[in-house]
Amino acid sequence: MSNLLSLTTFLPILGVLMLLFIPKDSKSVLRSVTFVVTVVTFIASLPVLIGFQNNADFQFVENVPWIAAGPFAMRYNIGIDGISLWLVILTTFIMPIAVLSTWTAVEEKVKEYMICLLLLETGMLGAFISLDLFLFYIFWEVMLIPMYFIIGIWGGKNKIYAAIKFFVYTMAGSVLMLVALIFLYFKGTAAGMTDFSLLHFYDLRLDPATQTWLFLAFAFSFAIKVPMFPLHTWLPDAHTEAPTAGSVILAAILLKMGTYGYVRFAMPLFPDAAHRFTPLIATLAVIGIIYAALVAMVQEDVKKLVAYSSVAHLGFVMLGLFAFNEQGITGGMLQMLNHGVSTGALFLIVGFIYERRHTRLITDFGGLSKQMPIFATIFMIVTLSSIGLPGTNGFVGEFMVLLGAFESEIRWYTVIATSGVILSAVYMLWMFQRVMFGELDNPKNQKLLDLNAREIGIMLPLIALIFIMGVYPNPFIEKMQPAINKLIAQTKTSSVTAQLPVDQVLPAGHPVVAPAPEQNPAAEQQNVPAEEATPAVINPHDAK
Amino acid sequence: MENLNSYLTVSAILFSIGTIGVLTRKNAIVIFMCIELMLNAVNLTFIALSRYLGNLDGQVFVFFVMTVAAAEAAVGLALMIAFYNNKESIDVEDVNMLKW
Amino acid sequence: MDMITIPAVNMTPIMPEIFLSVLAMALLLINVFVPSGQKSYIGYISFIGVIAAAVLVGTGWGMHVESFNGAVVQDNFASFFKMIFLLAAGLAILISDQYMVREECNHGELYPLILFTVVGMMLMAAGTDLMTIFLGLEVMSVSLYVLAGFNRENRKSNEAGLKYFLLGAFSTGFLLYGMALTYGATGSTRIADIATFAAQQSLPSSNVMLLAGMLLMITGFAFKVAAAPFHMWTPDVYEGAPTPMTAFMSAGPKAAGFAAALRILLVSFSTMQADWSQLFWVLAVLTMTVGNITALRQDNIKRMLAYSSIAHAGYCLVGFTAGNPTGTAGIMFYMLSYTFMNIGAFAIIVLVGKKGEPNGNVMDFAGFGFKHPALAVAMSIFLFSLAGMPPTAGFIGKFYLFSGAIQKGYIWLAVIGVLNSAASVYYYLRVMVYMYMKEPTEEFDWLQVSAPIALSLLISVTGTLVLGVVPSIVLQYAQEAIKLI
Amino acid sequence: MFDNVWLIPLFPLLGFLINGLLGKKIKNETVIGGIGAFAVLCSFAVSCMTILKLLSLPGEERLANVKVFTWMTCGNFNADIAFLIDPLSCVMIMIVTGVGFLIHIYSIGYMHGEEGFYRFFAYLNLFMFSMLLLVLGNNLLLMFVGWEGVGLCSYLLIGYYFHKKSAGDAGKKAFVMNRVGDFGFLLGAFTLYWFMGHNFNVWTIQFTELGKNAHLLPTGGVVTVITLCFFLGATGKSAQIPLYTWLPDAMEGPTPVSALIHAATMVTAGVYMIGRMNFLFIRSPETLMVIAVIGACTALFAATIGTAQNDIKRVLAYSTVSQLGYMFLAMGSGAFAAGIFHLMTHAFFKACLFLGSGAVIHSMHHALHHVHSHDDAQDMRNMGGLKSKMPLTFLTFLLATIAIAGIPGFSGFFSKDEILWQAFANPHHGQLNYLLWGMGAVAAGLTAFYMFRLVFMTFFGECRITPKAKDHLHESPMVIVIPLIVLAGLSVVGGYIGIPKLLGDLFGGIPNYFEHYLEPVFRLSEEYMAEHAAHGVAHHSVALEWGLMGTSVVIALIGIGIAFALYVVNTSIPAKFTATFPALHRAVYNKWYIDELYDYVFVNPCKALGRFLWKGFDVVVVDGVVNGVAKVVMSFGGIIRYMQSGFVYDYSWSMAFGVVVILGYYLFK
Repeated sequence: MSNLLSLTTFLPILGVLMLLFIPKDSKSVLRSVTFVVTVVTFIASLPVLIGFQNNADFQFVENVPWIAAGPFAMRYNIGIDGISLWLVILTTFIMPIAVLSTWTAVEEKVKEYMICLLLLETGMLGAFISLDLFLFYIFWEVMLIPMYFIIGIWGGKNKIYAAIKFFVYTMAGSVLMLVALIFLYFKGTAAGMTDFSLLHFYDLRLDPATQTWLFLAFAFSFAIKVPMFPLHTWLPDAHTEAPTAGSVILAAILLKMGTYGYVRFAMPLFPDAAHRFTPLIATLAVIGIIYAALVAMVQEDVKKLVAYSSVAHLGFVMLGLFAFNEQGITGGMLQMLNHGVSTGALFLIVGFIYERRHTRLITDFGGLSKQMPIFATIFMIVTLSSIGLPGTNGFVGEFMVLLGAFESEIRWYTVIATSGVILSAVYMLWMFQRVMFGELDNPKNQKLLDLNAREIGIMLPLIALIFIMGVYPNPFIEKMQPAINKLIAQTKTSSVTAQLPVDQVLPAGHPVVAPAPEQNPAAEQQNVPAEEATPAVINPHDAK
Repeated sequence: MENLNSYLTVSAILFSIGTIGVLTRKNAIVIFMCIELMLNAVNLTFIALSRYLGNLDGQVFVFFVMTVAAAEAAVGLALMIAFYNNKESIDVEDVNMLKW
Repeated sequence: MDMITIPAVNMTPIMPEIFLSVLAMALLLINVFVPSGQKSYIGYISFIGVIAAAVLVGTGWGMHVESFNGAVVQDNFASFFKMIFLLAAGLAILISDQYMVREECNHGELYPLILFTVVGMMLMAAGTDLMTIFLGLEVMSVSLYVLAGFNRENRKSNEAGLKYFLLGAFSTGFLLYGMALTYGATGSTRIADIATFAAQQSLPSSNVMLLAGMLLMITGFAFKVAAAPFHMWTPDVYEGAPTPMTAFMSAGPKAAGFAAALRILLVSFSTMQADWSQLFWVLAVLTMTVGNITALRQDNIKRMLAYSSIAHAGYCLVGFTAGNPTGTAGIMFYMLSYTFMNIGAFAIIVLVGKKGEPNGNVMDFAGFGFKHPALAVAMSIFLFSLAGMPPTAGFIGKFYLFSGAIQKGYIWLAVIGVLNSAASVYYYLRVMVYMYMKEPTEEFDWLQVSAPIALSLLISVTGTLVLGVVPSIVLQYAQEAIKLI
Repeated sequence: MFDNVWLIPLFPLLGFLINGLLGKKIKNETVIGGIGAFAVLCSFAVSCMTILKLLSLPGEERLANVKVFTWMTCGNFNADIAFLIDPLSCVMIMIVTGVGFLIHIYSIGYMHGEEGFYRFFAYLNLFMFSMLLLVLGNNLLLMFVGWEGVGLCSYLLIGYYFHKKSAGDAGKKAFVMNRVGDFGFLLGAFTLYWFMGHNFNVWTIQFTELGKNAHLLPTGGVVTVITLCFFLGATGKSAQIPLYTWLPDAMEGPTPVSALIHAATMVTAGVYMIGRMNFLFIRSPETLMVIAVIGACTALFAATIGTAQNDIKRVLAYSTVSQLGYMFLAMGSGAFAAGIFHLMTHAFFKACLFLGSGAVIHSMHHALHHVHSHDDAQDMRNMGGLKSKMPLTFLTFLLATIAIAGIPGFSGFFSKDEILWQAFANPHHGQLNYLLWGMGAVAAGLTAFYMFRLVFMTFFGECRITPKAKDHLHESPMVIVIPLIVLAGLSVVGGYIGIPKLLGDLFGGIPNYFEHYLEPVFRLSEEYMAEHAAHGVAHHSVALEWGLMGTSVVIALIGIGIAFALYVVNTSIPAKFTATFPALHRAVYNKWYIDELYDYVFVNPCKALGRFLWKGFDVVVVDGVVNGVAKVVMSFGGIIRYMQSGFVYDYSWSMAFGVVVILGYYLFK
């Protein structure tokens, strides 16, 4: 089937339409239908995985005209390569789990909740498969809406603050990306491009100054989503307030949008700038790793602790990506998947005990191991995966990241980042100890029930993945390898150019991309007041 | 025609007087009168220019302005009456239910 | 003495105007004989009239006919805007009935007045002579003064009408003075002639009279589109006017203001673009910022949308500043989108309000989302569109507006614009917060959806979404339309 | 040849899976214990076959890499699941599976009736699996898997009694301390991989490949950094200064765990790792010196603490730390074979000691439990006179104690003496050698002292247990005693495979079999050392060697004599001593306050910093900025809002103002 990707992406929308016709009081029907829809989506995505050829090309491509007006031509251009393949699979894989996870936790407004989940799935899948920058931006923004409602409606005490913070924070970043996107497009048209197709932009050689500005805009937007220190403060709030499924999806997939954005857009589109800002990004990543670990250590709320651990983990991802070598980027990609699985699982676990006790304060627990042995075992495995114990998935990713980063120019950052492995053990195990070990002295905890079949069923696939990816990661690596090699080539060729003196690269007086006469913005600007002129972006020579 | 400048100056002064009136007076009717003054200043400009340029466009324009001003006056006074009916005042100091 | 020969006048360009005027006058007459409980029929007839006018406008698409010695023209630009006006009027008529009945001021004159307003706006869009434009503007304004104060028994409505009238007339003074000076500088009121004159000047901006004339006219239009610092009337008038009229005013007249300003500035003063785009740059930033920032602190939802409407004018001014096909087509597209989404939002406000609208605050929407899910979803769509979230019309509109600016090199303007747009999200979200995330304080049991409003909502939602997903269907027309001027 | 070597770790893994997943359902202790022990027995059998096969080969062919599958490949990085068979790994698997099997047997008896019996055996098997991976892994990464795996099992088993807070704390401490070491290990591995690859285009992490290419490496410099990093890893795992504090706390775990993990096997992983990468360590004299000094210091320092502890297991724990110090001293002196030899003998006698102490505790516990006394079953002050109650335990314990004390003829003597001699005679550290030897000798004396103190306090003298409980003390069941006997036997005879050359010559040229056996592993290094010896190969007279040997024996005997004097003859002296030097005793008793120091220097600042970053930076600064921007914007909204006064004239002023400004700007600009 040639339109397999579209099918996968829009199946959830079909599900939404079905849900609309189900009365809102038949909750179990609503849940079942949603679950079935997500499972079907997952099944629909499997042929993509199986049919995926191990090469660097985009596959399952669909490319039809969509909007064409004025200077713009947007296309419905989708496809996947080794980088997005796993993220798509991760998304379809996590969704049924997310739906199951709030089977009993969400009792009110079930219909709306399920609709939000399905819309969210479409948004996320769409963002991963878009090969048209404009289309990507649309999905990127669309994702916010259902997530906003999920946090805001079904969230905890402080849900409104968290939801608005989440939305406005992200929005503030992405609007700047929009400006950069448009600017990039006009750069492209000046070089003879006719649409927003990402593949064309890969070939566009921008001058370093332009790259710098564009990269900053993209990077800022993605950094908020990742989130990178110091733009991370929306995350603990959003996670803490969101219902379990929301947290799971947020951690497992939504945060990946940021890192994916770097891999897919910021790095290959602006390789010179990416290299130039590597020290900055690496610094922030390392600070994020250490900082988040330290802060996580002293958290009183389990969920917040896990949220901060996310920041640390994604710091590793960023570090790996900006190593610009195979191990680093592969490690980063693996770590993205790992984080999806293990942090998703952690949030599920937090959800389980929250559902039972309606508290997440560490001090309210203690000694649960005795009462809930199965839970304890699962929790332990996931914890270990999160701290990157060998044999679990977390290790493979973390190791590759550190190895790759160590081989690259950011060696010294890596040394500091490596100490993160100590801290992660500290905060995770300390939390685990306080929750699970010790005397079972709180009478409320003495009546807790162990996990039921549904909950075990949710966790089993995740646990299985934790081990599979830890013991035999090669299938995952093999599929993404060609795409990553291509990415490295894309970032490298340009950096070679960048090493030449700028004057050599640029014929005197002309930007690399020679603008058509009527579109030379510098010429049109002569009468514009100084404060609105933006020569630094427009003309590299002014920037110097 | 050196006189044109005099006409234009006069009308500019009239226009300014009208403007200042609008800015400073508190009675809605007086304000409206000041606006009428502004419009008539413009009319004067039109006429002078029309004469100076030797085409009739300006004069035709003035007719329209006068008509419109009349229509505006009708509507405006009606609105003031409606307001007066409810508030028993047409002082603009009292027209401040809607604010902030 | 020669016989006065009446020159053969081609009436086709103003057929819709004539049709609507005649219809409006006829309805005024008929109104006298319609018993007070039956005034809705006048509304229905008006609505049909609006559709008929739309058909008339539509059949003229693609033609270019000048008439009245170059005072009026029928071109795609005018037709596009006329469609927006008719849409605004149609939607406003649909939502008026239920509101006016509820507020007990369902006077028959309402609908003819709306039609007259449309006629005025159409003349503004079609006028190629300052005189025609002035006349259209005044026809529109005078009718609007009445519409704003239409609820005679309501003090807020009175006040709105009075304020609008006083300030509107005041601004007319400036506009008119500008026209006079322009006339003086160029010797003509024809737009084409002014353009010819300005083109002949080596440095047109050194002609003080011409420059002053242009600037004064800009201030006049700035008032109409509610650009800061000429925006002060907007919140008060929007808050006080009957809600359907607020909806109408926020969409139609603003579009008309842009139509006239676009034609004058792009045609007559195209050689002075460097001057006026500089001014518009400042106006755009001021307008966006003032509108958004003030809207953040509003509790009254109508007033909030009034400030938001100021902000939206600011976004359009960004496209205006660019003054290139992308930006100006963006304005046209945006005004159309805005008509859908804003009137849609006001329709919901009409529905939620009780008599006299004592519950016009954002807080009064608490829990609305789950009491009336369909309406709330519609409201959310409108709000997201206003906030510029894809996949709605509002996003595409903003995209084109800002693209125009970026294409022209006004990067920082675009940046300020998008940041404003991000800030605006907050107050739109706030409504949704109350709708979905707060416990209901009311049962909303008084709420009834009449067929006309349902229709208007259907049109608005469809328009907002369709324009968001497949904007090409309209954008290509806007592109064609902008080519002509 | 060695195709079935993967079975060795597989059996315990299967045992772990069966017990871990089904143990709760099985319930029957015999079956669970049987599965656990049998799995290890199978491994032991395969290990025996492996070593026999290995021995059948000529010396230079005793090396095999057995690949199971490719684990991960990425660019020039490749890691296999593959095993390395050579004399070193074979001796390790023999120790691990052999001692491990005995301890499994022992545990069946010891853990009888515990709530999480299946859990215990599952963990033990998992530990065996990890430990075997560690010693068999043919590359750095697989070794690291085992390295972390044993750390995890250690954590799980220390925290076995998880309802006790102290147990949980101890487990966490062990894991975190180990992680500090792992940090070093990782960095070392990264640097080594990058350095070799970047400079010599040898992109590998496989030990044999690295060894083959080690000649490319310079001496010192980067290699020092690499080896110091690895050594940091070793200090964590093997409880050396500065990361030793977790090991005494680790005694919170059940006693078999202490015997297996915290005495015989896991804690020696650091020594093994240095042995495995000897080709690297010899290329950095600086690191060797650091290792030797740290080893000697740890040996002495831990021994001092051991003299003042009253908890029977803690004494043994400090003893372990101290003995590990000896091993590192050997490694640091370049005497790799001696270090590994001591590793082996230590495994025998220390396992025996721990298991013996376990038997005592077990018995004490039952007795105290019987009379509902809450006295501490591990406190030696509650013991005494157990000799008659538990004769077999006493006997085995005594033999092991003699072995550790270094009395000639017992295994500990041979290995320890070899280390002390090498510390004295090695060509690396020049004058420092005398100091190293001196510290080692003093530590040997202290060892003899505290070990016999332990024996005397526990088995001799008055029985100090609550009189009522006395009658309930009795010898342990056979399942516990048999492993003790086997281990005691090994403690006695285990040393004879590595008789020092001096003694061997005396008895008619008996060769040092052990050293000879390990020669293929260390030959290259020894040749290298001979060439590069920093201070030249000193030639010491045979008389000197005899003299030193005699001295250390005398020191040990003095230690025993003092212990006898203080704890058998005149038991009031220790109390007097304590009274005379209260500060000293307190310091020693409180382990020189090292834990407190670490809390003060690392733990508390970290927590404080975390708290500050959270409440101070995250909430105040970052969110402060974010919310501050929002607030500023909002308050602007408030201000602008009030400009909207509602008065028409204000509005017209605004308009007029606009007009004037616009006109003014353009007309007068």
